[in-house]
Parts: sequence; structure tokens; C-alpha cells
Amino acid sequence: MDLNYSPEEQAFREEVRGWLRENLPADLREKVSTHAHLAKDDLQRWHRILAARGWVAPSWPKEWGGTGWDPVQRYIFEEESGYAGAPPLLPFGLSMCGPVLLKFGTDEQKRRFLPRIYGGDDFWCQGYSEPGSGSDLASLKTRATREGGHYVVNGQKTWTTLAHYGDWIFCLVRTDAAAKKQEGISFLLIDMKTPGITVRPLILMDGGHEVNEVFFDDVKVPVENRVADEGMGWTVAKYLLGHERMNTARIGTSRRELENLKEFAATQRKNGRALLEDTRFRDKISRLEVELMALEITNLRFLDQLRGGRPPGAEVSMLKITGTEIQQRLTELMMEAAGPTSDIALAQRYCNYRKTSIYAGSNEIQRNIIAKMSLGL
Amino acid sequence: MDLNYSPEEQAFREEVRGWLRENLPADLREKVSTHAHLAKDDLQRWHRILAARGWVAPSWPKEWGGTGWDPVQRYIFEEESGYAGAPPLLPFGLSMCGPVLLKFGTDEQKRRFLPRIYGGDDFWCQGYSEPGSGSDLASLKTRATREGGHYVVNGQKTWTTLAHYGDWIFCLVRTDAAAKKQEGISFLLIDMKTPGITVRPLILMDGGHEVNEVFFDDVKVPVENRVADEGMGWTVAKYLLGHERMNTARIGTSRRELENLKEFAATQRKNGRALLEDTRFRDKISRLEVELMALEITNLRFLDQLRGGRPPGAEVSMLKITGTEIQQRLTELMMEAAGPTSDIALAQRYCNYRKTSIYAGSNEIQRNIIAKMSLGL
Amino acid sequence: MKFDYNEEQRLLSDSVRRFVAQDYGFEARRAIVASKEGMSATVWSTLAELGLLGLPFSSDDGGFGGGAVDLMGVMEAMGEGLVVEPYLSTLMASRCVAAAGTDEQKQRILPGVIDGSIRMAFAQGEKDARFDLDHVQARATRAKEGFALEGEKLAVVHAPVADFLVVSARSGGKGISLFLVDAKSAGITLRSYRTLDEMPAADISFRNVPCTLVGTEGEALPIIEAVVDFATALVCAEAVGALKYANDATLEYLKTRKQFGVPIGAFQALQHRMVDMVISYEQAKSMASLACAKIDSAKDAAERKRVVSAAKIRIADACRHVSQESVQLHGGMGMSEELKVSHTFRRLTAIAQQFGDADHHLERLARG
Amino acid sequence: MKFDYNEEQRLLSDSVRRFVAQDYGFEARRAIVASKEGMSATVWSTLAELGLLGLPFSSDDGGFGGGAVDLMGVMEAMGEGLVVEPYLSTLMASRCVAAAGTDEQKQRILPGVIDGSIRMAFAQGEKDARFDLDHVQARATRAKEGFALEGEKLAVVHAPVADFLVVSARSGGKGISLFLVDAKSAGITLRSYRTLDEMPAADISFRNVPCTLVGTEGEALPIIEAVVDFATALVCAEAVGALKYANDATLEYLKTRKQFGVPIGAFQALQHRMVDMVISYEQAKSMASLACAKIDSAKDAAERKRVVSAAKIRIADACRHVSQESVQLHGGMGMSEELKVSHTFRRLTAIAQQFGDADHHLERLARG
Repeated sequence: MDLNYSPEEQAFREEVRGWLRENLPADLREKVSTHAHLAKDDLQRWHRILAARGWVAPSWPKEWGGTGWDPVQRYIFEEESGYAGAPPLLPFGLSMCGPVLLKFGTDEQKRRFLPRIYGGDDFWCQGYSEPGSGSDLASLKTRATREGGHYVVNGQKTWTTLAHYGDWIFCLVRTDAAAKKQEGISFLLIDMKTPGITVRPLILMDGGHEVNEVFFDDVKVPVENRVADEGMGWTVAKYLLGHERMNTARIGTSRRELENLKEFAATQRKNGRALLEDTRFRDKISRLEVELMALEITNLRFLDQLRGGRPPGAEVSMLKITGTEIQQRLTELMMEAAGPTSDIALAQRYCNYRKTSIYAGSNEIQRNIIAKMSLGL
Repeated sequence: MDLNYSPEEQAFREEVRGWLRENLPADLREKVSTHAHLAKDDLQRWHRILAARGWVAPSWPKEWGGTGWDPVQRYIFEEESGYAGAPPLLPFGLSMCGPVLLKFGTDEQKRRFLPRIYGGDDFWCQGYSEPGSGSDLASLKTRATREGGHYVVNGQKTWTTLAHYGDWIFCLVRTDAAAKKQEGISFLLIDMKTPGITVRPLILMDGGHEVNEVFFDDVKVPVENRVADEGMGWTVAKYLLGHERMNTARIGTSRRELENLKEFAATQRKNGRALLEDTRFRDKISRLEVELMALEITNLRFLDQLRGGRPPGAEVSMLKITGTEIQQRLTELMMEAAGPTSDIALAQRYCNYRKTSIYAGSNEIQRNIIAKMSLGL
Repeated sequence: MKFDYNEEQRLLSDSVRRFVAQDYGFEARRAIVASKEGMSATVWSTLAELGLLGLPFSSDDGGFGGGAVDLMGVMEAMGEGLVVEPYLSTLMASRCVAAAGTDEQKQRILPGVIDGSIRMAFAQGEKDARFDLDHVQARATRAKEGFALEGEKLAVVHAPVADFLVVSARSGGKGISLFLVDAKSAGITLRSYRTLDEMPAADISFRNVPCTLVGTEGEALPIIEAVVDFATALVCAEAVGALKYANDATLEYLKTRKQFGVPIGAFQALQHRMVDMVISYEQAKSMASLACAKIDSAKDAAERKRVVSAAKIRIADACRHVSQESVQLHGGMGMSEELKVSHTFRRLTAIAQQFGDADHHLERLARG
Repeated sequence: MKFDYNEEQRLLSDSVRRFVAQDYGFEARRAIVASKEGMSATVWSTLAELGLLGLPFSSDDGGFGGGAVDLMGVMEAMGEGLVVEPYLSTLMASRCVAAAGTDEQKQRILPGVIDGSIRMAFAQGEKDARFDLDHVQARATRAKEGFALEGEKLAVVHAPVADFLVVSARSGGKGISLFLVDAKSAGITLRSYRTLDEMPAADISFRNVPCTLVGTEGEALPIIEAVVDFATALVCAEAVGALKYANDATLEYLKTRKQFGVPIGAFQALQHRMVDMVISYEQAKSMASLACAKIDSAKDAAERKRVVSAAKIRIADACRHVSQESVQLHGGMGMSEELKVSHTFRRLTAIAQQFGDADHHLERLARG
């Protein structure tokens, strides 16, 4: 056992860090650090800078632009990017649609979509949740009826992140109403400019516009935009669920936020002293710091296992559970540190981060997964 | 709304307090305060003192020795007794068997058993749990076969509190193996001196002997010792479950323990100061004190409702949940206050008190009860 | 020992509850919050007509002599309805006048408060003060008539809609005093905004603002403490109403939202969490009752402070616990601005800190 | 970055695990605990034969030069088996000798420790010291030969079975020093007892007891801190083994215990609680690894202290959480002395406090 990074890993970290220092635009870093709104253009700009460097899709095969990094290198890259305040790389194209196409797509589909995903030409979003099906995804009702060379799609998706930026959306739709629940579902790629699509904002409680409802009214989708066979959509969805669960802990981002919290608490006064020196508040920070330290090691431990060819079990879901709990606690302590001043932005961020334990498979669903898959309960 | 006790209630409290001051033997008070072992004789002695005063069975009808106190008076009596360090009045005879006989017993049974319960002549215990049926009580297997004027009982009870002191035990037994689960159960009163009964100690992790296994091997029980009709045992059990859930919070005892904790923490040193002055430890005590303060009011609020003829719903189960959590936390903080010294008794008490969230309907079962009965889930 | 409200208390809280149900529904409230002023003059008149503004004043001052217990049910109903009007702010400021003001000040203020023509705000907080009431840097100096006020006050809730302010400041090396200020005076600059829980608020700058002394110079701290404790007890009662709404809405959601073919309330893990929310509510309710009772009957300030701090600790914990769980158990819907539960989340989050977070009151308990 | 144990580490921990499985089962351990001495000389010889006692000493001292990481797997296996023999106590005391002793002291002690003929205890704690290592009242004065020791030491684990003690004491106004004491010396009085977690221990009184100085007079505090940090990291690793046992046993119970016709593990509320126990375990394991790694590689004492305290905070929380839940989910059975899980509960409870509870280490982190 050796918990120090190898010299090669250290060198890699230095390379990433140095490159970020040179290439992460100051305005983007500033926006991320202050939790300012990121416009579509901000997200795409950073995507393209990374694409130009060849680092935008580390997990893809080399022939499609992957980097060939091992899991620990990918972790280091993620951690440094998060710590540096780089904008997030949205997963919908790079980590969801891309891997699905690589696994299930035709050559034609790969050639058509992968380069544009890689280059950031298309902004993708995910059409999974529906009003009646959240955790119980397989109960979805949006239907696609085959009519000649097209599917005609009718129905509604909801909680669709950044659909108002979207050029394309991948959707789970029901192609066979008679089949059993998980069967009869197909996976379609839909151009958001197709007539019949309406995007309606869902405003969150912090006043922000991130998510949307997407309505499909007789939307015609060419059959060649279906990925995998008709009725195989659930297989695709399960593949996605098992994919890319190793980098959900957001260690780098939380480390940066923890430093911000400490700096901020050092400027706030309580009983004439810095809040950071207050035993009660300091202990809350310490416990959070310990939890983050532990999660970093846990994450690396799982990655090391993966690198050794032994994929860890469903307990990796704990990276999502604990990672989001840490992120939420960070926003909460930041709000608490501000106290009764008028820093509404910090309070809004606390509100906004309540979503993290709900989205991407709620923390309750993650616990179910561990209980069932890993513990055999 | 008036949260002060009425002058009459105040006067009653003074009367109880004064009487306890005069009549609670110092050696018993000392044993209770130091959590020393209470022998059968200690328990019976206090029972008889109360019986002589006419205060041993407040909830019974006046004709059988009840006091006629309203719920708040009964609470005051319990609180003062607990706070004064009086030995507990064991519920098995007074609060379980007694009320069952009053509700379901024949005149003959009442005349035979109630006066001896009241007087403390017989030590009763409860034969409910079996190795295979704890929370799922109705799955019990101990069977009683009718043979002429007797039942012949075979089987095993477990976790039987103080069975080694017991003169009598009331048992749920299966009299009809063919009937559905809850049916076919009967309620028997069994003389512990009957041949065929074996009591085996179950030592708890603190080394203490409180509970036992009780084995029944062809034990002959006269038919006249059955309470209620054959097969009505589950009705009796449910009646008991609904009975006497208002005084489970043990407010008086916890108040006394909280004072002990504060006094003890004032004598312990940390960094050259009293532990009680340590912010971290002090806050733990404060939070516990607040929780106890809240529970006292909650308890009184439920009692006031009851007194007004509106029995509160299943949320009274929270008195058991929160009351036991407070008792456990008190023992934990006491152990923590002792720190690395050699006070093993405090650590043992912490261990022993883990039972409180398990016994008398585990806190999980209490949550189920609230969810189902009170919230309609 | 009696927990039920008496006839008058019940009638009053019922009337507020009825008013909220009829005229302060979720959509009506949204419109009020979206309005320029961020409150409704019509609602304010109604509150006055219902007698709520006169309730806590003595009959000598034209009121009905009600105590904190008499206000409890009213505050619970306001908490359920998420009322944003400056009720508590006005009570705090006007109680300072009632407690220590001259007859002339009382005449100028109290009848208007009681009939709804005057709204007030209590300007107390400052930079670096956090929740300490005695951290006051604002200064008042004697002027030709009365005093002149200099300084900054932060996060003064309802300042943008107030006609008069009561302001804490130091004067003549004599400790802390209270001053009555006409909000339209020259020299007052407001930086207005909305709080997290959608109340109009402002940071205020005072530059040579004319004002009059309320009470004895330098001896205002006990009055401020009493008024803030009074408001803390009431906001605990308000929290009880908001907690009740959050629990009711969550329970309803658990019963109606179906996943995997059953209501999600069939899942035991969610059942037990809902039960814990109910326990938090019951414990918080008990402490709110106790705090209001002690506001009216405490034998001294020490007892009052001890119980109010104990109550605020328990209420802050309940606010955090219930608000977070109510959103979590609502899933994505709990995050949506379109559901009332997300607004209740914001109010509960604010109450947890209002008049001191749990840490502040733990410190006060430890010192007491 | 490599988390697997290397070949030697794995072989060693496997051998301990095998030994525990074969010769230190629950019944065998019960017999040992019930014995007069409260430990087994046979087991002790086996530990020496397995090379465990030589492991952490340099080859110059006759050992194998192992670090904390090399001991991790061993400690985990001992934690699973609830080994009560004086392994850690002997290592702590003998490491003081190895770190600062004279050649003669090393000759007298280390070969015997390594071959299993000498057991030791580390007598450090005192009344009112709580977990502070520099709160020392015992005194040593120069005698004809060496020093003479006066004072009281509390809760010295394994003192009743030790051949030698290493004792902290003040001497000649020079701060804290360490002294080597033959446990059979005249003037030593033991009040012996068993700890909650079934270890032999004693409060010790020293009256004019001959002893020799270990290291430089008055400069022992950094050595004591290093040894206690070393032991803290190891006890964190031991906790990982005990936590693993508690979780494994609870999971097994959830799968086999049936109520209402199904295994109780079918109830979602219990499933989620079991998952949280697993998360506690994984987080604790990570911190134990980090602490052991930093014992071997920290660039200075400050870094070592910071990480060891962080680890102990997380392990203390995990010990409390997992031990309480394991008993609760076992229902009544978890309370029974007849089930190993109740003994694991006791060890986990003790570990949470051993070498400082969470509060102590939070203080150390805050000061750091």
C-alpha cells in the first residue's frame, strides 16, 4: 500500500495544473468561483478549448479522441479542473450520448454524431424523466409511433437540464405500448429544431432557470436516429446507469469551496473574533474537511481497484451520496457563516444545491442500489 | 393556554414530594441513584410501601384501589417518583396483568389475583417474546393443548424480564394451530412453581442478569387460568398495547439523571477547567436539556388532550422513541464525561441502556405504528 | 395546565386562517411578492381590521392587552400562509415606543399602528454584529431639537415599506439608546432588496438624520433584549405553522405520488423519515408554546432568556430538518418555484437564523 | 498510488486472520477473558512466532523494519478477532525504548519483546489529565542509581500482565521525561480491573520505585506524542476490522432473521440504515489508511498530528454509529453477552475514546 501519487502521476498532475493555469480564461474561472450564471457560450467555449487540447473526452477510445488515461489520471484531471474553477463539462453529450453511440451506434451514427459531440458543435440534453416517472423511469409514457421512415413522438419530458440551450436531445420513448414495462422502450436522438417541440422553463426555488419541461407534439424523427434495435432502449439506459459512476464525488470542486468557506469565515466576525476561530463553527468546518479527506481516499481506493481490473461493486454509489452531502453542507455552512447580513446569493446557492441529492438518481435510489446490488438485500 | 400547573396541581405535587421525602427509604434511593442492582426484595418493599399509602395502582378503578387521579396527576406522581429516585414499579402486574383482568377477567379471577397484585404478594412477569417472534409477536409458537380441565403448555419464551424473581407469568400461547396467525392465540396465567418450567438466565453485555429464557415442558395449567375466551388472546394483547402508553417518557428520571450529569461534569477536568465549562461538552448537555424540556411539554400536551376526552393518536409512540433516545444519550454523555478514567460502571450503564430502544416495542416498531395509525401511510 | 387556546385566542387564529385561505392563497401571495412594494396595503388593512395590530398593546395605549400566548395562534396561521406583511417588524418597533416612549411619541405612533395607517421597522443589526444586540456602532448626537443619527444598519426587514423606524445607536458615551425616526427624513438612504424568504428589506445609511430619543438615554439594552425575545418567541410560533404546512404537504405527496405502482409513502424508509419530521414538529411546537408562555410569565429576564434560547435552538433544528426533508421527499417537485413547499423551505431556512441561530442561543444558554 | 497490501503485508495479515479463525474463535476468546490473567501466554507466544512483535523494530534492534502501513492488516485482523493480548501496549512502551533508550536499555528490553518473553505497558494517563499528554504530575527524583518514581497513573491498560512499564513523569523542573520500570519492583501497587472492552488494566501507585531514565531528561513530550500518534493510527486500523465484523454480522442477521414472513433485511428502512453503516465503514477505512501512511511518511509532526486527528475523529464517529446500529438492528440478540457483536460493540465504544475522543481531536485540529 502506498498512498502517495507515483512520480508519473505527480508529473501528470503538474502538467494538467500548468496547462489549466495557462488556458482557463480568467472570466470563466471568476464566474465559476462566484457561482455566476454560465451562459451556453461559456460552457461551449471551455468545451472547445479542451477539445483543441485533446482532453475533452478522456474515456473515449483513442480513435475517437480519447486520451488513454487510466482511472487515476482521469480522476486527477477532474480534480484539478474542479479545483481550478473550470466550468463543468456537461455529461449529456460526452459521458452519456457518446458512450451509448460507441457501444450501440451504427458506424454511420458514430461518424455523424461523435465528432460534433467532441467538438462541442451540438449542445445535447437528456430526455429521461417524465411527470409520472422519476425514480421509476421504466414507467415512462412518451410514445413513438412508427410511420414509414419516421417515428412520430408525442408526450412530455421534464426536469430537462438546459433544454433551452439544446440542439439535440436523446430520449427514452415507448415504441410498443403492449409490451411489458421495461420492454417496448427505444432510444431516439431528436433534433430540437424539429417542429412540434416546445420547451417551457421550470424555475427553481432560487429563481434560476436550469431545467425545463419539453413537450413533443407529433414530432417526426427519422428511423435512422434510433440507437440500437427497437425495444432495446432499457438495455441502453441500464448501460448508461452503470457507466461513469466513478467521478461523481466532485472532490476538486469541493476542495476549492472548502477553501473559500475558510477564507470567508476568516473575514466574518463573531463576538469580536474571526468566525473561523469560533469553536462551534470551526468544528463544523473540521468535520466537513475530514469527511472530504476521507471521500477523496475512498474515491481513489475505488479507482485503484478499477485500474486493477476489479470494478468495485455498487458501493461506488456512495461517492454520489457522500459527495452531494458534502457539497450541500458546504453551501449550508457558507450561508451560516454569512449570518444575518444581506448576502442573498449564498442563501440562494444553498437552496439550489438541495437538488444535488435529488438529481442523477436520488440519494434514496442510490441507497436502494447499494442495498440490492452490493449487499444482496 | 396556560402552561403553569394549577394551584390544585401544585398542591398535589407538594403532597407527593413531601410524602416521598418522608417515606422513600434512603437505601433504596441510594441504590436507584447509583444504578445499583435492585433485588426482588427492594422492588417489593417499595411496592408495599406505596400499596400501604394506596398509591400503587393509580389507574385502577377506585373499587380495586385506584386513586381517581386524572392523567396530569398521574404524570406528576410518576415524575416526582422518578425524580426522587424511587425504585420503578414494574409494569407486569400493575399495568399489564391487572388492566387485562379488569377488562377481560371473570369476577373470580379478579378476586383471586387483583388484591395480590395490588399488595405485591405475587411477582409477575410477561411471557410474550419467543426466539422466532419478537416484533412479529403473532408468529408465536408456544402451544397449549387442552386436556380435560387443563392446558398442557410446551414451548419457549425469551427476553423474559426478571423471570428469576417471578411467582406468576402471563403468557400468549397458541391453542389452535390450524387457525390463522392472529387467531388461535389465548392468554394464560401460569404459576411459575408448576412442574416443567425452567428459567435460564440470559446475560446482557454489561454482565447483568435481568432477562431470561423460560422453557415450558408439559406444564399443566388449569383452564380457569385462561383470561377471556379461547382464541381471544390477540384481542387481549392489542388491548394491552394500546394501554398505558402515556407514561413511557420517564421525564422525572431523566431530569434527575441530567442533574447528575451536570454535577459530574462539574467535577471532571479538561484543560484545567471543569468539563461543564467546555463549549463542546456543554453544548451536548444543552441540546439534551432542550430535548427533555420539549418532551416534558409534549407529554403534558398529550395528557391534557387525554384529560379533555380526546385521546391523542399514535403519535404518543413518540414519547417512547424520544424518551428512550434521551435516556440513552444521558448514559452516553455520562460515559463520555468520565473520559479515560476507570469508571467502568458508567460504561456498563451505557451498554445496558441500549436495550431501551429495543424493548417494549422497538423504536422501529413505534415508527411503524405512527406511520400507519397516525399518518395513514 | 391547559394547552387549548381559549375562546378569544381560537376565534382570532381562526379568523387569520380563514383570511389566509380566502385571500392569501399561493397565487395571491405570489402576486403580492411580485409587486413593486413586495407587500399588500389591502392585506395590511385587513390585519388591522381583524384587530391583530392592537392586540398586544395595553388598553391604555388603545389595544386589547394581549400577551405572547394570545398571539401564538395568529403567528402559526401566518406561518402556514407565509404572510410577508410587516406584522412582526411593526410590533417590535412599536413595542419599544409603548415600553419606553414619551406620551407624545405614543400618541404619534400607537394609534396609527393599531388602525393600520403606520407601518414600522426595527433597525438594529450592523456589520460584524452577527446576532449580538450590544454590538452597536451607529451614533446619535444631540441636535437643536432631539438628536441627529449617523451610521449604517444592515438587513433591516421591512424597512422599504416602513413609515417609521426605531433605531439602536450609541449616544454621549452612555451606552445604547433607541431613537424614533421618520422613514421619509432627509439623510436616509436605502439599498433595498428582497430577503431569501421574499420579504422587502434594506441596508440603511443614516447621515445626520433627525430623530427623538425613546426611553432613558443609554439604558435601552434591556428593552431591546425584551423586544427581541418577544419577537423570537413569536417567530418560533410562526415556525410551527410553517413546519405544519411542510409536513402536511409532504405527507400528502407521499400518499399521492406513485412510483413502481405504489404511492411512495408505502416505502418504509420514507415512512420513518416522515415520522421523524412529525416528531420534530411536535417537539418544536412544545418549545414554541413554552417560550410564548414564559414571555408572559417569566419571573425575571434570566428565566425568559433561558427558555427563549432553548426554544430557538429546538426550532432552528426542526426548521433545518423538516425543510430539508420536505424538499427531498418531494423529489424534483420540491425544488420548483411553482410549489408552495419550496417557499416554505425558504421561510424555514430564514427562521432558523432569525434573531440568532442555534449556535448563538447555545452560547446564551451556556453563559446564562 | 496503490491501495493493495504488498505480498508480505498480505501474508502477514492472512496469517493473523488464519490464527484468529483457528485458535481465537469466540469461545476460545471467552475462555481467555474469563481466565485469571485475562490474556493467554500461548497466544502471546504465537504472536511472537508470527513475527508480529519484531515487525515494527529496525533491523539494528533485531526487528524487520516495518512501518504503520505494514501493521495495518495485522491490526484489522486483531480488530475482527477482538484480540485482548497486550500487543499495542507492548509496542507503545517498547517503541519509547527503541526511540530514545540507551543501548543497555535496548538490550534489556527489545530482544525479549521480539521473542515474546517480555510484555509491557505504557503508563501515561493521570487524574484530571483526560487526554492531554502533557498533564503529568508523577515525579521522579535522582536516586543513588538512576531515579526514584512517585505518583499515580490511571487506567493503564495491560499493566497487570506487563513485565516492564514505561512511565511518564516530571523530574528536576525539567519538564516531562520517560522512565523504565520493572513491574515487579517494590513500591508499585496495582488496583487491577477489566476495562469495558475486557482488557486487564490497573490504576497504579508508585512509591519510591527505582527506575531508569529513557532519553534526554525533560524532552520526552515529542516522543510520547509520536508514540501515541503511532498507536492512534494503529487503533484506527483495528477499528476498521471491528467495524467490518459488526457490519458483516449485522448484514447476515438482516438476511437470516425473519419476521412477518420475510427476512428483516427486506424492510427498506433497515436497508438504508445498513447502507449508511457501510458508508461509515468505507470512510473510516480510508482515514485509517491515510493515518497509517502519514505515520510512515509525514514531512513533520504537524502534518502527522493533523492527519491522525482527522482520522480519529472519523473513526470515533464510525465506531459510535456502527456499534449502536449493529446492536439496534440485532434487536434483543445484540444485547446478549452470548453474541460476539455485543463484545464488538464494547470494543468499538472503547476505541471511540481511546487516545482521545472526537472532541479532543477536534481541539487538536483547531489548534493545529
